[in-house]
Amino acid sequence: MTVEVKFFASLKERLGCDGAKVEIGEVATAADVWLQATGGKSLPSNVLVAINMEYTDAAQAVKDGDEVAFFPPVTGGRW
Amino acid sequence: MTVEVKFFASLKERLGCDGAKVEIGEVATAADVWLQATGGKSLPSNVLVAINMEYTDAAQAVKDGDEVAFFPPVTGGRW
Amino acid sequence: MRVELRSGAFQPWAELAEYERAAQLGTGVGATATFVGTMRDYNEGEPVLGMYLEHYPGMAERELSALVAAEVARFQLIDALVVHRVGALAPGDPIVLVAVWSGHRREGFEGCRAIMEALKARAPFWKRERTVGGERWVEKNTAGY
Amino acid sequence: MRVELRSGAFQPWAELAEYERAAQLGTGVGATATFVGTMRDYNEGEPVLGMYLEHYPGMAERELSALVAAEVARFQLIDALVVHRVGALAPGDPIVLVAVWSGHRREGFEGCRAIMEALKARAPFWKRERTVGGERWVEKNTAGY
Repeated sequence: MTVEVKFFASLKERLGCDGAKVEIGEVATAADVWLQATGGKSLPSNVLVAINMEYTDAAQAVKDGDEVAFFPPVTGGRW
Repeated sequence: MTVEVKFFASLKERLGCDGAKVEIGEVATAADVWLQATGGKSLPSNVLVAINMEYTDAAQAVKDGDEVAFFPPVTGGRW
Repeated sequence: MRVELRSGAFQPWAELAEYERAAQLGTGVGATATFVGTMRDYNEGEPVLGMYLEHYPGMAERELSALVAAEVARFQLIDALVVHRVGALAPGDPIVLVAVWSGHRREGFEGCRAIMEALKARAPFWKRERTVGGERWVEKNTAGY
Repeated sequence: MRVELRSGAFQPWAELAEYERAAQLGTGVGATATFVGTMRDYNEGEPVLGMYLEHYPGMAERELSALVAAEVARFQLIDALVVHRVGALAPGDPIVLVAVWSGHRREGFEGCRAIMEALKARAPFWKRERTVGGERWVEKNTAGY
Protein backbone atom coordinates (compact mmCIF):
# COMPACT_ATOMS: atom_id res chain seq x y z
CA MET A 1 0.00 0.00 0.00
CA THR A 2 0.94 3.65 -0.30
CA VAL A 3 0.83 6.27 2.43
CA GLU A 4 1.58 9.98 2.36
CA VAL A 5 4.18 11.01 4.97
CA LYS A 6 4.62 14.56 6.32
CA PHE A 7 7.23 16.13 8.57
CA PHE A 8 6.98 19.55 10.21
CA ALA A 9 9.08 22.25 11.85
CA SER A 10 12.41 21.26 13.45
CA LEU A 11 11.87 17.62 12.46
CA LYS A 12 11.48 18.59 8.82
CA GLU A 13 14.72 20.55 9.05
CA ARG A 14 16.66 17.81 10.77
CA LEU A 15 15.52 15.25 8.19
CA GLY A 16 15.94 17.71 5.35
CA CYS A 17 12.59 16.61 3.96
CA ASP A 18 8.98 17.76 4.31
CA GLY A 19 7.42 14.47 3.27
CA ALA A 20 7.17 11.68 0.77
CA LYS A 21 4.95 9.00 -0.66
CA VAL A 22 5.99 5.72 0.94
CA GLU A 23 5.37 2.18 -0.32
CA ILE A 24 5.00 -0.31 2.50
CA GLY A 25 3.62 -3.83 3.11
CA GLU A 26 -0.09 -4.40 3.79
CA VAL A 27 0.31 -4.66 7.58
CA ALA A 28 2.16 -1.69 9.03
CA THR A 29 2.08 0.78 11.91
CA ALA A 30 2.95 4.47 11.94
CA ALA A 31 6.31 3.45 13.46
CA ASP A 32 6.96 1.20 10.45
CA VAL A 33 6.13 4.11 8.14
CA TRP A 34 8.64 6.30 10.02
CA LEU A 35 11.41 3.71 9.60
CA GLN A 36 10.66 3.30 5.90
CA ALA A 37 10.51 7.07 5.31
CA THR A 38 13.70 7.92 7.22
CA GLY A 39 15.80 4.97 6.07
CA GLY A 40 15.80 3.34 9.48
CA LYS A 41 16.37 6.27 11.86
CA SER A 42 15.06 5.69 15.37
CA LEU A 43 11.86 7.58 16.25
CA PRO A 44 12.56 10.27 18.92
CA SER A 45 10.36 9.76 21.97
CA ASN A 46 8.94 13.30 21.94
CA VAL A 47 7.79 13.16 18.31
CA LEU A 48 4.00 13.41 17.91
CA VAL A 49 2.09 11.29 15.40
CA ALA A 50 -1.13 12.06 13.53
CA ILE A 51 -2.94 9.84 11.05
CA ASN A 52 -5.35 11.64 8.74
CA MET A 53 -4.94 14.78 10.87
CA GLU A 54 -5.89 13.12 14.16
CA TYR A 55 -3.49 12.57 17.03
CA THR A 56 -2.60 8.92 17.60
CA ASP A 57 0.47 6.95 18.62
CA ALA A 58 3.20 5.22 16.71
CA ALA A 59 1.75 1.74 17.33
CA GLN A 60 -1.40 2.60 15.38
CA ALA A 61 -1.99 0.61 12.16
CA VAL A 62 -2.13 2.53 8.88
CA LYS A 63 -4.29 1.88 5.81
CA ASP A 64 -3.68 2.46 2.13
CA GLY A 65 -4.04 6.15 1.30
CA ASP A 66 -3.53 7.40 4.87
CA GLU A 67 -1.73 10.65 5.59
CA VAL A 68 0.81 10.01 8.35
CA ALA A 69 2.38 13.06 9.98
CA PHE A 70 5.32 13.33 12.40
CA PHE A 71 6.13 16.54 14.24
CA PRO A 72 7.81 17.99 17.34
CA PRO A 73 5.85 19.19 20.41
CA VAL A 74 3.57 22.06 19.44
CA THR A 75 4.45 25.58 20.60
CA GLY A 76 1.28 27.52 20.07
CA GLY A 77 1.05 29.22 23.44
CA ARG A 78 4.13 31.22 24.22
CA TRP A 79 2.58 34.09 26.21
CA MET B 1 -20.04 69.20 65.25
CA THR B 2 -21.71 68.81 61.87
CA VAL B 3 -21.49 65.82 59.55
CA GLU B 4 -22.93 65.24 56.09
CA VAL B 5 -25.03 62.04 55.91
CA LYS B 6 -25.83 60.15 52.70
CA PHE B 7 -28.15 57.25 51.97
CA PHE B 8 -28.20 55.22 48.76
CA ALA B 9 -30.37 52.84 46.74
CA SER B 10 -33.02 50.80 48.58
CA LEU B 11 -32.01 52.37 51.89
CA LYS B 12 -32.62 55.84 50.51
CA GLU B 13 -36.06 54.72 49.32
CA ARG B 14 -37.01 53.07 52.59
CA LEU B 15 -35.98 56.14 54.57
CA GLY B 16 -37.50 58.50 52.01
CA CYS B 17 -34.36 60.64 52.21
CA ASP B 18 -31.06 60.83 50.35
CA GLY B 19 -29.17 62.58 53.09
CA ALA B 20 -28.95 65.47 55.51
CA LYS B 21 -26.61 67.65 57.50
CA VAL B 22 -26.63 66.34 61.06
CA GLU B 23 -25.62 68.19 64.24
CA ILE B 24 -24.20 65.87 66.85
CA GLY B 25 -22.06 66.06 70.04
CA GLU B 26 -18.27 66.18 69.84
CA VAL B 27 -17.77 62.47 70.57
CA ALA B 28 -19.80 60.27 68.23
CA THR B 29 -19.55 57.14 66.08
CA ALA B 30 -21.09 56.43 62.68
CA ALA B 31 -23.78 54.44 64.54
CA ASP B 32 -24.64 57.56 66.58
CA VAL B 33 -24.88 59.54 63.34
CA TRP B 34 -27.29 56.93 61.94
CA LEU B 35 -29.54 57.17 65.02
CA GLN B 36 -29.54 60.94 64.88
CA ALA B 37 -30.26 61.03 61.13
CA THR B 38 -33.05 58.43 61.18
CA GLY B 39 -34.73 59.56 64.39
CA GLY B 40 -33.69 56.47 66.32
CA LYS B 41 -34.31 53.65 63.80
CA SER B 42 -32.16 50.57 64.43
CA LEU B 43 -29.26 50.07 62.01
CA PRO B 44 -29.87 46.97 59.80
CA SER B 45 -26.99 44.50 60.11
CA ASN B 46 -26.31 44.33 56.37
CA VAL B 47 -25.97 48.09 55.90
CA LEU B 48 -22.49 49.19 54.80
CA VAL B 49 -20.80 52.28 56.21
CA ALA B 50 -18.29 54.62 54.59
CA ILE B 51 -16.67 57.70 56.11
CA ASN B 52 -15.20 60.15 53.62
CA MET B 53 -15.73 57.55 50.86
CA GLU B 54 -13.78 54.79 52.59
CA TYR B 55 -15.34 51.62 53.94
CA THR B 56 -15.38 51.40 57.69
CA ASP B 57 -17.72 50.09 60.38
CA ALA B 58 -20.43 51.66 62.48
CA ALA B 59 -18.24 51.82 65.60
CA GLN B 60 -15.81 54.22 63.89
CA ALA B 61 -15.59 57.72 65.38
CA VAL B 62 -16.53 60.67 63.18
CA LYS B 63 -15.00 64.16 63.05
CA ASP B 64 -16.51 67.52 62.26
CA GLY B 65 -17.09 67.90 58.52
CA ASP B 66 -17.00 64.14 57.76
CA GLU B 67 -19.18 62.64 55.05
CA VAL B 68 -20.88 59.56 56.50
CA ALA B 69 -22.63 57.24 54.03
CA PHE B 70 -24.94 54.29 54.64
CA PHE B 71 -25.91 51.89 51.88
CA PRO B 72 -27.13 48.35 51.14
CA PRO B 73 -24.80 45.60 49.85
CA VAL B 74 -23.38 46.58 46.46
CA THR B 75 -24.64 44.78 43.36
CA GLY B 76 -22.08 45.66 40.74
CA GLY B 77 -21.45 42.18 39.37
CA ARG B 78 -24.62 40.53 38.19
CA TRP B 79 -23.24 38.48 35.27
CA MET C 1 -4.24 53.01 33.93
CA ARG C 2 -7.67 54.51 33.46
CA VAL C 3 -10.94 54.12 35.38
CA GLU C 4 -13.98 55.86 33.99
CA LEU C 5 -17.71 56.11 34.68
CA ARG C 6 -20.01 56.72 31.71
CA SER C 7 -23.58 57.92 31.70
CA GLY C 8 -24.08 57.08 28.01
CA ALA C 9 -23.73 53.89 25.94
CA PHE C 10 -20.21 52.81 24.94
CA GLN C 11 -18.78 50.33 22.44
CA PRO C 12 -16.13 48.17 24.23
CA TRP C 13 -14.07 47.25 21.16
CA ALA C 14 -13.88 50.85 19.98
CA GLU C 15 -12.80 51.87 23.51
CA LEU C 16 -10.04 49.27 23.46
CA ALA C 17 -8.76 50.24 20.02
CA GLU C 18 -8.65 53.89 21.06
CA TYR C 19 -7.05 53.22 24.45
CA GLU C 20 -4.28 51.10 22.92
CA ARG C 21 -3.64 53.74 20.27
CA ALA C 22 -3.26 56.44 22.92
CA ALA C 23 -1.43 54.40 25.58
CA GLN C 24 1.39 53.07 23.34
CA LEU C 25 1.99 50.09 25.61
CA GLY C 26 4.90 48.79 23.58
CA THR C 27 5.99 45.31 22.53
CA GLY C 28 6.58 43.99 26.05
CA VAL C 29 2.87 43.13 26.10
CA GLY C 30 2.34 39.44 25.44
CA ALA C 31 -1.23 39.07 26.67
CA THR C 32 -4.38 41.14 26.74
CA ALA C 33 -7.36 39.79 28.68
CA THR C 34 -10.70 41.57 28.61
CA PHE C 35 -14.13 41.12 30.09
CA VAL C 36 -17.37 42.80 29.06
CA GLY C 37 -20.47 42.51 31.26
CA THR C 38 -23.65 43.13 29.31
CA MET C 39 -27.21 43.75 30.45
CA ARG C 40 -29.22 40.57 29.86
CA ASP C 41 -32.92 40.67 29.10
CA TYR C 42 -33.79 37.90 31.59
CA ASN C 43 -33.10 37.50 35.29
CA GLU C 44 -34.32 34.59 37.40
CA GLY C 45 -36.72 33.59 34.65
CA GLU C 46 -38.36 36.97 34.28
CA PRO C 47 -37.90 39.38 31.33
CA VAL C 48 -36.05 42.55 32.29
CA LEU C 49 -37.13 45.65 30.37
CA GLY C 50 -34.61 48.14 31.66
CA MET C 51 -32.19 48.90 34.43
CA TYR C 52 -31.01 51.86 36.44
CA LEU C 53 -27.54 51.74 37.92
CA GLU C 54 -27.17 54.00 40.94
CA HIS C 55 -23.68 54.82 42.22
CA TYR C 56 -21.99 56.82 44.95
CA PRO C 57 -20.32 59.66 43.04
CA GLY C 58 -16.75 60.16 44.18
CA MET C 59 -16.53 56.93 46.15
CA ALA C 60 -17.23 54.77 43.07
CA GLU C 61 -14.29 56.28 41.18
CA ARG C 62 -12.08 56.19 44.25
CA GLU C 63 -12.87 52.57 45.10
CA LEU C 64 -12.45 51.42 41.48
CA SER C 65 -9.09 53.19 41.18
CA ALA C 66 -7.86 51.65 44.43
CA LEU C 67 -8.92 48.10 43.57
CA VAL C 68 -7.51 48.28 40.04
CA ALA C 69 -4.19 49.64 41.36
CA ALA C 70 -4.05 46.80 43.91
CA GLU C 71 -4.54 44.08 41.26
CA VAL C 72 -2.11 45.77 38.84
CA ALA C 73 0.52 45.58 41.59
CA ARG C 74 -0.40 42.04 42.68
CA PHE C 75 -0.27 40.56 39.15
CA GLN C 76 2.47 42.90 37.85
CA LEU C 77 0.24 44.07 35.05
CA ILE C 78 1.57 46.48 32.46
CA ASP C 79 -1.69 48.41 32.31
CA ALA C 80 -5.43 48.21 33.03
CA LEU C 81 -8.59 49.93 31.86
CA VAL C 82 -12.07 49.94 33.43
CA VAL C 83 -15.11 51.63 31.89
CA HIS C 84 -18.37 51.36 33.84
CA ARG C 85 -21.84 52.62 32.98
CA VAL C 86 -24.05 54.48 35.44
CA GLY C 87 -27.66 55.62 35.10
CA ALA C 88 -30.31 54.18 32.76
CA LEU C 89 -29.45 51.11 30.66
CA ALA C 90 -31.28 49.07 28.03
CA PRO C 91 -31.05 45.28 27.47
CA GLY C 92 -27.96 44.46 25.43
CA ASP C 93 -26.01 47.50 26.66
CA PRO C 94 -22.45 46.88 27.86
CA ILE C 95 -22.29 47.75 31.57
CA VAL C 96 -18.63 47.19 32.31
CA LEU C 97 -15.41 46.71 30.39
CA VAL C 98 -12.29 45.46 32.19
CA ALA C 99 -9.07 45.08 30.20
CA VAL C 100 -5.57 44.21 31.37
CA TRP C 101 -2.25 44.03 29.57
CA SER C 102 0.54 41.78 30.83
CA GLY C 103 3.68 39.96 29.79
CA HIS C 104 2.20 36.46 30.01
CA ARG C 105 -1.25 34.93 29.83
CA ARG C 106 -1.49 33.66 33.40
CA GLU C 107 -1.22 37.14 34.92
CA GLY C 108 -3.57 38.50 32.26
CA PHE C 109 -6.37 36.00 32.87
CA GLU C 110 -6.05 36.08 36.64
CA GLY C 111 -5.62 39.85 36.89
CA CYS C 112 -8.68 40.54 34.74
CA ARG C 113 -10.82 38.17 36.75
CA ALA C 114 -9.53 39.50 40.07
CA ILE C 115 -10.47 43.05 39.08
CA MET C 116 -13.99 41.90 38.14
CA GLU C 117 -14.45 40.08 41.44
CA ALA C 118 -13.13 43.01 43.48
CA LEU C 119 -15.36 45.39 41.53
CA LYS C 120 -18.39 43.24 42.23
CA ALA C 121 -17.57 42.96 45.93
CA ARG C 122 -16.55 46.54 46.70
CA ALA C 123 -17.56 49.16 44.12
CA PRO C 124 -20.60 51.15 45.31
CA PHE C 125 -23.09 50.41 42.54
CA TRP C 126 -26.71 49.34 42.99
CA LYS C 127 -28.93 47.89 40.31
CA ARG C 128 -32.62 48.53 39.99
CA GLU C 129 -34.38 46.37 37.43
CA ARG C 130 -37.60 47.17 35.64
CA THR C 131 -39.79 44.15 34.80
CA VAL C 132 -43.42 43.76 33.77
CA GLY C 133 -44.16 43.31 37.46
CA GLY C 134 -42.65 46.69 38.37
CA GLU C 135 -39.27 47.86 39.62
CA ARG C 136 -37.03 46.11 42.13
CA TRP C 137 -33.57 46.52 43.60
CA VAL C 138 -31.23 43.64 42.86
CA GLU C 139 -30.40 42.39 46.31
CA LYS C 140 -27.53 40.01 45.83
CA ASN C 141 -24.59 39.31 43.56
CA THR C 142 -24.01 36.10 41.63
CA ALA C 143 -21.08 33.83 42.48
CA GLY C 144 -17.93 34.52 40.48
CA TYR C 145 -15.68 31.55 41.25
CA MET D 1 -18.72 29.65 16.13
CA ARG D 2 -15.82 30.57 13.89
CA VAL D 3 -12.21 29.39 13.75
CA GLU D 4 -9.94 31.08 11.28
CA LEU D 5 -6.27 31.10 10.27
CA ARG D 6 -4.83 34.33 8.90
CA SER D 7 -1.65 34.87 6.94
CA GLY D 8 -1.81 38.66 7.29
CA ALA D 9 -1.98 41.05 10.25
CA PHE D 10 -5.34 41.51 11.98
CA GLN D 11 -6.78 44.01 14.47
CA PRO D 12 -8.51 42.07 17.31
CA TRP D 13 -10.98 44.78 18.35
CA ALA D 14 -12.12 45.37 14.79
CA GLU D 15 -12.58 41.60 14.37
CA LEU D 16 -14.73 41.48 17.50
CA ALA D 17 -16.90 44.43 16.48
CA GLU D 18 -17.47 42.88 13.08
CA TYR D 19 -18.13 39.39 14.41
CA GLU D 20 -20.71 40.64 16.91
CA ARG D 21 -22.42 42.72 14.24
CA ALA D 22 -22.72 39.69 11.95
CA ALA D 23 -23.51 37.04 14.59
CA GLN D 24 -26.42 38.87 16.28
CA LEU D 25 -25.92 36.95 19.52
CA GLY D 26 -28.90 38.54 21.24
CA THR D 27 -29.51 39.84 24.72
CA GLY D 28 -29.06 36.48 26.49
CA VAL D 29 -25.32 37.28 26.52
CA GLY D 30 -24.25 38.56 29.93
CA ALA D 31 -20.50 38.09 29.63
CA THR D 32 -17.85 38.34 26.93
CA ALA D 33 -14.32 37.22 27.77
CA THR D 34 -11.48 37.68 25.33
CA PHE D 35 -7.79 36.97 25.15
CA VAL D 36 -5.23 38.36 22.71
CA GLY D 37 -1.76 36.85 22.53
CA THR D 38 0.76 39.27 21.07
CA MET D 39 4.28 38.76 19.80
CA ARG D 40 6.68 40.16 22.38
CA ASP D 41 10.05 41.60 21.42
CA TYR D 42 11.93 39.75 24.16
CA ASN D 43 12.17 36.08 25.06
CA GLU D 44 14.35 34.69 27.83
CA GLY D 45 16.24 37.95 28.01
CA GLU D 46 17.07 38.14 24.31
CA PRO D 47 15.55 40.57 21.78
CA VAL D 48 13.37 38.83 19.21
CA LEU D 49 13.39 40.48 15.78
CA GLY D 50 10.77 38.38 14.05
CA MET D 51 8.90 35.11 14.10
CA TYR D 52 7.65 32.53 11.67
CA LEU D 53 4.68 30.43 12.69
CA GLU D 54 4.54 27.11 10.87
CA HIS D 55 1.32 25.11 10.96
CA TYR D 56 -0.07 21.83 9.65
CA PRO D 57 -2.65 22.97 7.07
CA GLY D 58 -5.90 21.11 7.47
CA MET D 59 -5.07 19.60 10.85
CA ALA D 60 -4.64 23.04 12.50
CA GLU D 61 -8.15 24.10 11.49
CA ARG D 62 -9.59 20.72 12.37
CA GLU D 63 -7.96 20.54 15.79
CA LEU D 64 -8.92 24.13 16.64
CA SER D 65 -12.53 23.53 15.65
CA ALA D 66 -12.70 20.35 17.71
CA LEU D 67 -11.21 21.87 20.84
CA VAL D 68 -13.35 25.02 20.62
CA ALA D 69 -16.50 22.90 20.17
CA ALA D 70 -15.53 20.81 23.20
CA GLU D 71 -15.11 23.85 25.47
CA VAL D 72 -18.28 25.50 24.13
CA ALA D 73 -20.18 22.36 25.16
CA ARG D 74 -18.38 21.97 28.51
CA PHE D 75 -18.98 25.58 29.62
CA GLN D 76 -22.34 25.98 27.84
CA LEU D 77 -21.03 28.97 25.92
CA ILE D 78 -23.33 30.88 23.61
CA ASP D 79 -20.63 31.39 20.99
CA ALA D 80 -16.86 31.43 20.45
CA LEU D 81 -14.40 32.94 17.98
CA VAL D 82 -10.75 32.09 17.37
CA VAL D 83 -8.50 33.93 14.92
CA HIS D 84 -4.90 32.70 14.67
CA ARG D 85 -2.00 34.04 12.61
CA VAL D 86 0.27 31.80 10.55
CA GLY D 87 3.44 32.66 8.63
CA ALA D 88 5.73 35.64 9.21
CA LEU D 89 5.06 37.96 12.17
CA ALA D 90 6.65 41.15 13.50
CA PRO D 91 7.02 42.18 17.18
CA GLY D 92 3.76 43.68 18.46
CA ASP D 93 1.60 41.68 16.04
CA PRO D 94 -1.44 39.93 17.54
CA ILE D 95 -0.94 36.17 17.10
CA VAL D 96 -4.18 34.80 18.49
CA LEU D 97 -7.59 36.13 19.48
CA VAL D 98 -9.93 33.96 21.56
CA ALA D 99 -13.38 35.33 22.42
CA VAL D 100 -16.31 33.63 24.14
CA TRP D 101 -19.84 34.78 24.86
CA SER D 102 -21.80 33.33 27.79
CA GLY D 103 -24.69 33.99 30.13
CA HIS D 104 -22.53 34.57 33.23
CA ARG D 105 -18.99 35.62 33.94
CA ARG D 106 -17.74 32.39 35.48
CA GLU D 107 -18.33 30.36 32.32
CA GLY D 108 -16.93 33.19 30.22
CA PHE D 109 -13.63 33.51 32.09
CA GLU D 110 -13.14 29.77 32.46
CA GLY D 111 -14.21 28.90 28.90
CA CYS D 112 -11.89 31.47 27.36
CA ARG D 113 -8.96 30.28 29.39
CA ALA D 114 -9.71 26.61 28.72
CA ILE D 115 -9.71 27.27 24.97
CA MET D 116 -6.33 29.02 25.23
CA GLU D 117 -4.83 26.15 27.23
CA ALA D 118 -6.20 23.50 24.85
CA LEU D 119 -4.95 25.48 21.87
CA LYS D 120 -1.50 25.69 23.38
CA ALA D 121 -1.41 21.98 24.18
CA ARG D 122 -2.91 20.55 20.99
CA ALA D 123 -3.02 22.86 17.99
CA PRO D 124 -0.24 22.01 15.50
CA PHE D 125 1.68 25.30 15.40
CA TRP D 126 5.44 25.70 15.69
CA LYS D 127 7.27 28.92 16.35
CA ARG D 128 10.60 29.86 14.90
CA GLU D 129 12.17 32.99 16.37
CA ARG D 130 14.69 35.23 14.72
CA THR D 131 17.17 36.88 17.07
CA VAL D 132 20.50 38.64 16.58
CA GLY D 133 22.11 35.25 17.21
CA GLY D 134 20.20 33.61 14.35
CA GLU D 135 17.00 31.58 14.06
CA ARG D 136 15.74 28.97 16.50
CA TRP D 137 12.69 26.81 16.99
CA VAL D 138 10.84 27.49 20.23
CA GLU D 139 11.03 24.13 21.95
CA LYS D 140 8.65 24.41 24.84
CA ASN D 141 5.49 26.14 25.97
CA THR D 142 5.13 28.35 29.00
CA ALA D 143 2.96 27.28 31.94
CA GLY D 144 -0.60 28.54 31.77
CA TYR D 145 -2.02 27.77 35.20
